[in-house]
Amino acid sequence: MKMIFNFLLRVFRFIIFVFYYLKELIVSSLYVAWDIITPKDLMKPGIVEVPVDLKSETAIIAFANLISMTPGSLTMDMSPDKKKIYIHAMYLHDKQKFIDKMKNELEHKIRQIFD
Amino acid sequence: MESIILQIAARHMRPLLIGLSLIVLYRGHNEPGGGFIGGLMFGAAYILYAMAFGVDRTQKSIFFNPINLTAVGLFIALISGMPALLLGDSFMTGEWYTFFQGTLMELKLGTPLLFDVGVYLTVAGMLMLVMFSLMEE
Amino acid sequence: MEFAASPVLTYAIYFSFFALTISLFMGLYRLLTGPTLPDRIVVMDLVASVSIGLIINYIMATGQTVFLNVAVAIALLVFMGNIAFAKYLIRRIEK
Amino acid sequence: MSTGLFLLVLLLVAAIAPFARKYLGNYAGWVYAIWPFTGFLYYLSLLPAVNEGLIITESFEWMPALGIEFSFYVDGFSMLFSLLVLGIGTFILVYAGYYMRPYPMKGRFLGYLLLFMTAMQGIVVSGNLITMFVFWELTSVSSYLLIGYWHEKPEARASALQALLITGFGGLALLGGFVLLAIPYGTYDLAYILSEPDIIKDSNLYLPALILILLGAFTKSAQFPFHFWLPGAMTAPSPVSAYLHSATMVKAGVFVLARFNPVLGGTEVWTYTLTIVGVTTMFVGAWISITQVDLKKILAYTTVSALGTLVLLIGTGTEYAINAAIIFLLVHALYKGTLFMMAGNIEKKTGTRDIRELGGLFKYMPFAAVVMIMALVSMAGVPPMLGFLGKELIYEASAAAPKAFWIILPLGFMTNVIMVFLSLRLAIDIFWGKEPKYGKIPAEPSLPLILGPFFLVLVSFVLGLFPSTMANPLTSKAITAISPLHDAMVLKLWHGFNLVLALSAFTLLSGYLMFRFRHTLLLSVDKVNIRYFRKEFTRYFFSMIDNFLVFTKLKTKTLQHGYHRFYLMTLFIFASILVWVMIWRADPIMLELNFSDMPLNLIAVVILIIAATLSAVVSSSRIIALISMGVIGFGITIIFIAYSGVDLAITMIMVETLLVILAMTVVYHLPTYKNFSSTGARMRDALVATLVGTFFMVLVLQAGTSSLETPISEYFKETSYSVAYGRNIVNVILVDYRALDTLGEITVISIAALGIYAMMKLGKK
Amino acid sequence: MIIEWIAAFFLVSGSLFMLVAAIGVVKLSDVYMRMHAITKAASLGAILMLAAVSLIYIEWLVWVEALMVVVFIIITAPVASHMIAKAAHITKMPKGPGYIMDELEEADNTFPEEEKQ
Amino acid sequence: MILVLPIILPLLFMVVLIFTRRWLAFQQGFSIFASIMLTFVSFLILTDVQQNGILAIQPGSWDAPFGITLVADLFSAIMMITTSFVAVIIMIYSPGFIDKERQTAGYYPLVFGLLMGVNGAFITGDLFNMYVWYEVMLTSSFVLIALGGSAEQLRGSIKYVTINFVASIFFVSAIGILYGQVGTLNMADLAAKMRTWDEPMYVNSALMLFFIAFSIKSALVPFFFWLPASYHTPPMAITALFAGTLTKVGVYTLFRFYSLFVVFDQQFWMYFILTLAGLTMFIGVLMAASQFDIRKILSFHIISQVGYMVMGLGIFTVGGIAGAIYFTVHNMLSKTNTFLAGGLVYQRSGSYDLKYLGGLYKAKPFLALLFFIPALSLAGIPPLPGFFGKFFLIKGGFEAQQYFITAVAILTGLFTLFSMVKIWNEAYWKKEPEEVKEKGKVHPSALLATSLLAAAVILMGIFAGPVIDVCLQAGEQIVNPEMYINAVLKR
Amino acid sequence: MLLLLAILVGVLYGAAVYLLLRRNIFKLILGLIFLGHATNMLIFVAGGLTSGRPAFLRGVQDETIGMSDPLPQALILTAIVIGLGVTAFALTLVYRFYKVTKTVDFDELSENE
Ligand code: NA
Ligand code: NA
Repeated sequence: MKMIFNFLLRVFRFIIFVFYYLKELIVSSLYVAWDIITPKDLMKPGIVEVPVDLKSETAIIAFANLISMTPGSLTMDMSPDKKKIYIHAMYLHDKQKFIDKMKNELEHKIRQIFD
Repeated sequence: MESIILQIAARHMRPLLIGLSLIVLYRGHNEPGGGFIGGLMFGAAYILYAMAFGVDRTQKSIFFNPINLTAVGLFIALISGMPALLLGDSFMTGEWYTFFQGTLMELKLGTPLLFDVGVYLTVAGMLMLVMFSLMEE
Repeated sequence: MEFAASPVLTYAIYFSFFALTISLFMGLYRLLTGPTLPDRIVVMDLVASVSIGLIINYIMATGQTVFLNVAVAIALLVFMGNIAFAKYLIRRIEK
Repeated sequence: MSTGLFLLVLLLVAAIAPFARKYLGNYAGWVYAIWPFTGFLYYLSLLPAVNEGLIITESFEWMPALGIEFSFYVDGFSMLFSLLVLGIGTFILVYAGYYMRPYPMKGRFLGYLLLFMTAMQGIVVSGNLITMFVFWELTSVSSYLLIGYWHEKPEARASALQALLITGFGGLALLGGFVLLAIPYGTYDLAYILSEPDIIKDSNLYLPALILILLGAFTKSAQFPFHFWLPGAMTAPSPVSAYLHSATMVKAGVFVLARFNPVLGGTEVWTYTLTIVGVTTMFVGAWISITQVDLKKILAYTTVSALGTLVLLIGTGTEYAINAAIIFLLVHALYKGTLFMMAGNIEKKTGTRDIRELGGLFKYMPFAAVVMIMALVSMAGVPPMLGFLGKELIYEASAAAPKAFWIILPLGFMTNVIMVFLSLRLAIDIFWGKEPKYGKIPAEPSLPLILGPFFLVLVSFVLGLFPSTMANPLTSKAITAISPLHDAMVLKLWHGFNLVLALSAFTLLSGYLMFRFRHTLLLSVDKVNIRYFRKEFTRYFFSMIDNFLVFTKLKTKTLQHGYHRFYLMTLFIFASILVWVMIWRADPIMLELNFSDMPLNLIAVVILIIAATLSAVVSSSRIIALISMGVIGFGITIIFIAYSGVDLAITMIMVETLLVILAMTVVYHLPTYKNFSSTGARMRDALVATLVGTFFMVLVLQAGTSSLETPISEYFKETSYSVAYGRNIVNVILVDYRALDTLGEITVISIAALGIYAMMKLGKK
Repeated sequence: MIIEWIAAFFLVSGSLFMLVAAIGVVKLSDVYMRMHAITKAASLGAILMLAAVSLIYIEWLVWVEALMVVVFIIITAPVASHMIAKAAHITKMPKGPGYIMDELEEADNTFPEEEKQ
Repeated sequence: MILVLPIILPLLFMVVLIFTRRWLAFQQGFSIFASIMLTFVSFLILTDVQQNGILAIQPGSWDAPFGITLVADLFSAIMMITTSFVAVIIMIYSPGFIDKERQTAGYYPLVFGLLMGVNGAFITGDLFNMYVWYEVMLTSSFVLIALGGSAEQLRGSIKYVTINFVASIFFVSAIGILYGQVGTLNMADLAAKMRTWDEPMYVNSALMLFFIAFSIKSALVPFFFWLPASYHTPPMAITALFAGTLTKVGVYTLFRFYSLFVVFDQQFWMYFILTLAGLTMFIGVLMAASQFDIRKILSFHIISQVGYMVMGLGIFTVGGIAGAIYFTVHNMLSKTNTFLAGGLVYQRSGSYDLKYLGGLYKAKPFLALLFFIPALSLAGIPPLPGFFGKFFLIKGGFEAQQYFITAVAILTGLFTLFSMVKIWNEAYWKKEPEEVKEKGKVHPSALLATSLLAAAVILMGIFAGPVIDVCLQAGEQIVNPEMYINAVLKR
Repeated sequence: MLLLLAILVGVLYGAAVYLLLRRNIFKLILGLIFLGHATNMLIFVAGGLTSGRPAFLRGVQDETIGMSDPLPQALILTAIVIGLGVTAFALTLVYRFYKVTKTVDFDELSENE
């Protein structure tokens, strides 16, 4: 019974996740659109190392993909031990805030569904 | 140079591509697709795998020699022309048999389909061979 | 081309074709100017996306949904090309 | 016994000869001579019947569709030749069996000799032009093998090659001539052709056929300017020379001229050509022989002269001339066979053929000396040898020749003087002159070596003594066979005192005087020869061949230069020229320009493809080229979709992507790109590319603007679902309507796979 | 009718996103930035346009296929861009102005020897 | 139904041989058996055609012109028999000549792939299908010519592949253009339709493209370069197989197309073909004369002799065509035989270069004989088949009043003789040079194969009668394409 | 559109020819691929252009008039597959060629034949 519940929960979260993903995608696309139209002063690009605490491969790839589909971030590489991910950020005003967003918002969601 | 992300993606994509290739093969007679496109997909699955993991590991992950796959394909294509001979028709005449006929769907199998299977295997085998020969380090 | 769609859609399709055509020319510009190899690979990616867009426009225009299969094929394969190029670039450095 | 069977057995003997030699040892010559001798006797026994007018014909079907049969035609002329070929051949075999004892590969040698005999005998009894040609070529081949007997010596190989090329050239001409000759007759049957001489003369093929046949005969019979191969051929062992010069090979040409005299002869072209060529050859041969010192070479040039005489006589074509030709043929065969065999004997016993190093041999080999001197007497045309009759007739013929040919008589006279001079010189210098130091003491040749020369001389003597009873039966039918309008004259030794006799006497006297003052004379002749004949024709021939080889090498270098892209360029240039010619010959294209069917997006796609193409072509980076390929793939896919090719688009994009990936993997094994070509080369290549590209463009326009018939695919559309149970018509075509194509296509794929597999497997080792 | 309007909207917005991606590819300063554009905007453009198709053609086959395209794009586009970005980085492609850090530069990303097998 | 066998049997054999590629002995034995079987099948087809006229079947049961037609007339049957017979000989020859690595790396299945393509090209009645068989044949030859992979061989292969690929592209482009104009692929159908038109439209341009393609395949001047650039590179058994079969398929197709499709502007085509023929004969033989490598001499000869065959086509009378067919068959046998004999020389002396050869006549008379026979045949010496071929053509040429080209043919014969004698003088008669390469032994199976073929050459000359009869009948069928058209379209 | 596509075919053939005339063997491979493209386009264009009607039979009494011609498409498919096989083989060949000879310049290896 618990298994079924867990499964349903996951499915539910997955659906939520899909919408979240789409939202991120749309927002990020709009960001890009905005950036292209406006002057580039806003940008503060950089490449950041973010620790990863995901185990399953599905989770990892979902995470990496999600990062790429999120505004201003793009997965560039992952360490061979799957513990660190390198992200290209377009607006790196605050490095720690950026890492937190990745960890708390994205990784958390991924862990709920895939890990 | 390996990429862990690519490896994970390839591991997931391979069964997906193979499954899709089979579907494409089956419905090729009525929808876009067929043996050749299916075979290409099958080969593509392995090329992707080889790009992620290298040829050696790919080679270890399969249990058949691709040249035999090609030959089997050729043989099946050849065999598919034979039933017609047994039935008194000209070589390679399409012979059909309806297994199941309903209002929603029907299952009709015929020698042209078998022929397409042959095409599928041949192309798949060839692609794998090219990959093994060219992608070696 | 005879459009099988209603006026609204027809105009949308016209517009879409126009936008995609402009996109193609932009890709072309990048392809010819570069400057780096990865830039050009990005162009291939762009052309692939625009192709999918064009296919969808053709579907909308003619009602031939079979064209969608081509989009599937493009979506499936184009990234393999990108990966191959990327691997080549890296390999070149390693050598 | 039939002629065909006789030849077949002779051929078998030739085939067995090399192997049987081991078991027969030194008797091989005797044993092998049995069969030709049997044949000789057989034909001799037929002589009376033939003289009664019998013509033996036999025929075996061979290639009826082409009118080729193995057929034989033996009349008096064939008979005379058969007796010569087989009779002299018998002695030559016996002689060769002993002569060749110290040398290697005697078995093969005897086999070739027998083959040669078969070939010559075949020519003279052929009753079909093609049968005759078969044997004709066989003489060329077998003589090639014989002349090249000492094949490890370069000069032997060169002589053999020279002989084969000259006679081979003639053979080809002869074949052409025969084919032309046969066209108006509609048959290759000799008997029919001989019976209807007017058909060819009325045809416009007469002249080409004549020229070609004459070329064949002249080359074979060593006529000027093809004469030089014959002296070269004396590098062969003496038995070969003896046979070649007496009865076979060189006489084959004369045989053909005489044989076709009734058909081709009698016209002005014939008479003039043969007379001029004959008289030139006669004199040139004799003239060159004056200063020669090699015994065999002297004899060889006298043969050339004799052949010229024969051609001259046949060409003149009067009654006297034809009679003289036949008699002289017989005379020459007998004495020349003897002389060459004797030359071989002398060389064998003394180790040299240089007449300056010979002398005083009479006391060592008196019998041999007598035999040789008798032959020389015959050559000089002194009674009572048959040679005298021959010379008399030649003079008579010359005297009776038409006024236009006044040159014949003086030149014939001079030739005969030279013959007398040579006879005296050979006889006296060799047998009596100053004796050099011989390595070993010369001795009388053994029986088998002297038997042949002796018998031939004996025959000559007997025939000369009793011309009307002995010689006439041999020759009369031969004469009427080659010249049906004329009669055979009764031969007499004594003609009474007349102009001809006076000429003969004057000849002998002049010859003697020439011999008497030979030392001063030879010097001046040498001067002339050095100035005008310094280079022998042989050398001209070989320098011609060398030049030819240099030329072909040059040509090969310019054509087959090894540069792959120039091969391709030549290909493309010629292809464009040819296709453009066809386009130019066709109607102009009616092109309706309609801008309404040009959607903007497709124009963009086309521009994209063209731009990417240019980028791929021009770019010096391979990776950019490959990326451009990928872009082109997408572009083409869009075009396919725009014009309803669904499966096509899917396949296109997949194949394109996979190919780019594979090409990429190859690229990173290759070194970085280097640009090899100059701007000029690029411009040139671009021009070629434009030529090709534009013609394909025009072809597409041609195809696109014209549709002549309803395409067969309408049938596919109608039956695809109802009969072949498939909705995807393209797929149904692939797996059903045209499944055989697809079967072939996957075979291609499998073979490519196999190739890749093999490369991998073989590359690893 | 309203569905057609929606579809038209999707179609137009989808192609606009593609146009944005194209402009981004032309205008943005370095390859990484351009990658951002192509990965996000072009993918979204394709997805929107597919939605338009799915709205107009109500057949389960069309839906399945459209969904397949979307799924493939979502799975593959980031992987591809990751590979290209990684390659660009390793080959030290010039970065645009204004970079404040590059932590990938310092990292050791070679695979341990035993894992290569 | 027998008409599908020449295609599906080699395919079946190929599959079997791929699976058994490691069992060398089986491969060798089975290949001989299989090629004999193919010869037998071709023979059955020949007798069938002789008795019942042109055979045509529709695999897949779709009527002509919709489905693909397989059709055999006497010319196809003759070509198939000769090809399979040459294959038998090569299969006997190969175990003794080709190294084990190559043999187990797919040599035998590739040969059957080649045969499948060749047979397919001979019996298909469909334009595009012919392209497919051409590709089957060419791909096999691509692999075979590259099999082994020395630098020289690879270079030759790349040239071979490129130029033949270009030819194939011309071929298939022409098919595409033609289909666009007339909407059919069936050769008989197309020929029949062409005969109903009043004006030629544009078909002649496409036809020219076809002729260029086949001129490349049959190595006619000026499209011959690839042949001498590549034929000398693979092992002799493979070269011999190519020499015997490949260019002749091009010639076959030229005949077929000329007969069926040259309807308009015939005068132009005749002069075109005869010009190509004359140039090919002459230039080929000139280039052969200058060579010093046995394989190269013989390769250039192939070109020259293709000129003869095409000359018969240009004459286009029953006699000319029949002569060309006879010449082709003879050439396939004699040419292969000279190559094989050259291979024996190589086995014995370790070189193909005349400079390093010599003394074989004295030391190995039988080897000498084995070369002498086909060489004389090629040089056109009677009673070997080369003579009858040449005679037949000269006769045909003179009878058709094509004097100039016939004269060229006659003259070419002399140079052919010269280059054959050149080999003989150098390799066999000359004294063995001091610096000889290491000597080997002639393998008995190679010797056997060469002897068998030499015997066949002799027999073909002496018993030329029946062969010539068949050739004449075949010529009749070629000169009257209506017979072909009616047989295919069943009317 | 015919004219435009005909020009495209011409350009593709021209490019292929130009590439085949290069000395670098890699360009040779590109040339082969281009030749394939050019031919495919040629057959496609010559076979007749029909937009928006792929050769699929949906209903039983489908209208076939105005449907694109499936046969050239099938021919091109076969040609593509064959081209794939040949090109794949050519690629391995070039690869082996480089491994054995260590050069990509074709001229460097052209000895006189
Ligand atoms: Na298909
Ligand atoms: Na048309």
